[in-house]
Amino acid sequence: MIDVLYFAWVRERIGLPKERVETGAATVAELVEELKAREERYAMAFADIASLRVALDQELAEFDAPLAGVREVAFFPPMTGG
Amino acid sequence: MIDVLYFAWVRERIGLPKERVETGAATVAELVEELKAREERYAMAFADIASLRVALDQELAEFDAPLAGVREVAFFPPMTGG
Amino acid sequence: MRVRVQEAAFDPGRELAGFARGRHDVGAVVSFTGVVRDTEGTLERMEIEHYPGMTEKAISAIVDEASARWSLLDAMVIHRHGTMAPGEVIMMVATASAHRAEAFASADFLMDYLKSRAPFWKKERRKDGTVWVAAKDEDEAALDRWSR
Amino acid sequence: MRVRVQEAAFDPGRELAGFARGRHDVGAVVSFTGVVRDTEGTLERMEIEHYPGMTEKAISAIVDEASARWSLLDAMVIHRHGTMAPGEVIMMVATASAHRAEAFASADFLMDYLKSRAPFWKKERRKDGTVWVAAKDEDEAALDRWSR
Repeated sequence: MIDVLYFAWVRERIGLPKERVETGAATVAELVEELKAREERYAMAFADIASLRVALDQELAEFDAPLAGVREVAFFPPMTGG
Repeated sequence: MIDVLYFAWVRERIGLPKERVETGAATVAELVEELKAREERYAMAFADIASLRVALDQELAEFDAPLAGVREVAFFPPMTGG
Repeated sequence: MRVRVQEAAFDPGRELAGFARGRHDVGAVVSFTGVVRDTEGTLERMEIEHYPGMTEKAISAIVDEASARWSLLDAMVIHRHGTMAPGEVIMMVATASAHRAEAFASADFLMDYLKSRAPFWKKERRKDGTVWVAAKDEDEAALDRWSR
Repeated sequence: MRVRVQEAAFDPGRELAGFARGRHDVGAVVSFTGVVRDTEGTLERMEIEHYPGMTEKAISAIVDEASARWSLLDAMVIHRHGTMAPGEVIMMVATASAHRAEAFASADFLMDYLKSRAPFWKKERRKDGTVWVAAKDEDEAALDRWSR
């Protein structure tokens, strides 16, 4: 079980800020494929992976990063702070 | 007649902040030569012209600038503001 | 070094007044203040979402990186989230060092990284609709200035 | 645009609080504060001499040059003369613009030029004697950054 968080328009498209996911995915990319297969709203949110960022346990990561030992995955658009 | 002003260590070496000078000098450099010829303290203050700056009527200028029409000449070391 | 992420408004003047004062080793203080801009007069509200937990960690890591690059005597980052009106202060950065070049460079660096690497997202509520602010290519490109 | 040359102490926090506020076109404010530094603990007093009349003109010309180079929405320079103790504020610069890059560059530019082109001279009264602060080659070299 892994906590999956969504922010900004990713959260709006999927329709919730956080969920617990049962997954056997080895990498972030595999998790994304599992989520896209679920429902149209997930497919829409993850349609253009290049426009998304991911954090593993609150550290920025790449989509090919392994999920082993990770407790929290977050998906969001490029940040616009400052 | 021209007002000549001195600042910082130039003022200290010459021993006064301002004086009125009767001069026929055509350029700043000629005025400097006239002043150096006056007394030892002037010769000391103007010994190294490269370490001095000059302003004509409150605008930075070069030592070969003409004095025609100038009312106020100021000599000082490189500025250290900020 | 101080990092604050908060919903409440704050006064940059008061923060600057209390920053790195009374020290005899500080010669230069640089501050940056970011303000909700509305040049066209069409913005009603700015909403800023963030990622609690990661936000503080990410900002602290950016401040640590700045401290590793320059002789920072002190640094401060305050960033708001929630809803703000045009003209309101969004965030502030301040750096203190012995000399001006380090204070300028480190504040500039902090801003570039906060812009693109701290988990904040801006949404504009405009008269004609609501839009998530898109990250700019130039903001990502600005980070290249600091690669060594 | 505001230029003040004064003997009296001032509070940079209060000045920043009153600078470019309540405007909807300003997105970025950068401030620089210069402080009397005494890292070795040997400085008793800093004395700053200036050239009344020329000082204000020179600073205004530098601010005008910055306004010609960047889209400055507001700028402020306050510079003290007279006697100051270690830790006291010497001077302050602030710039306001739509975007951060312009606010940073213009404040940086103003500082480089104020340092070497405004008629101020610093004298340090130290425990072991009195010395006029010498201009640094690096300060003159810093001006080359802005030649276009």
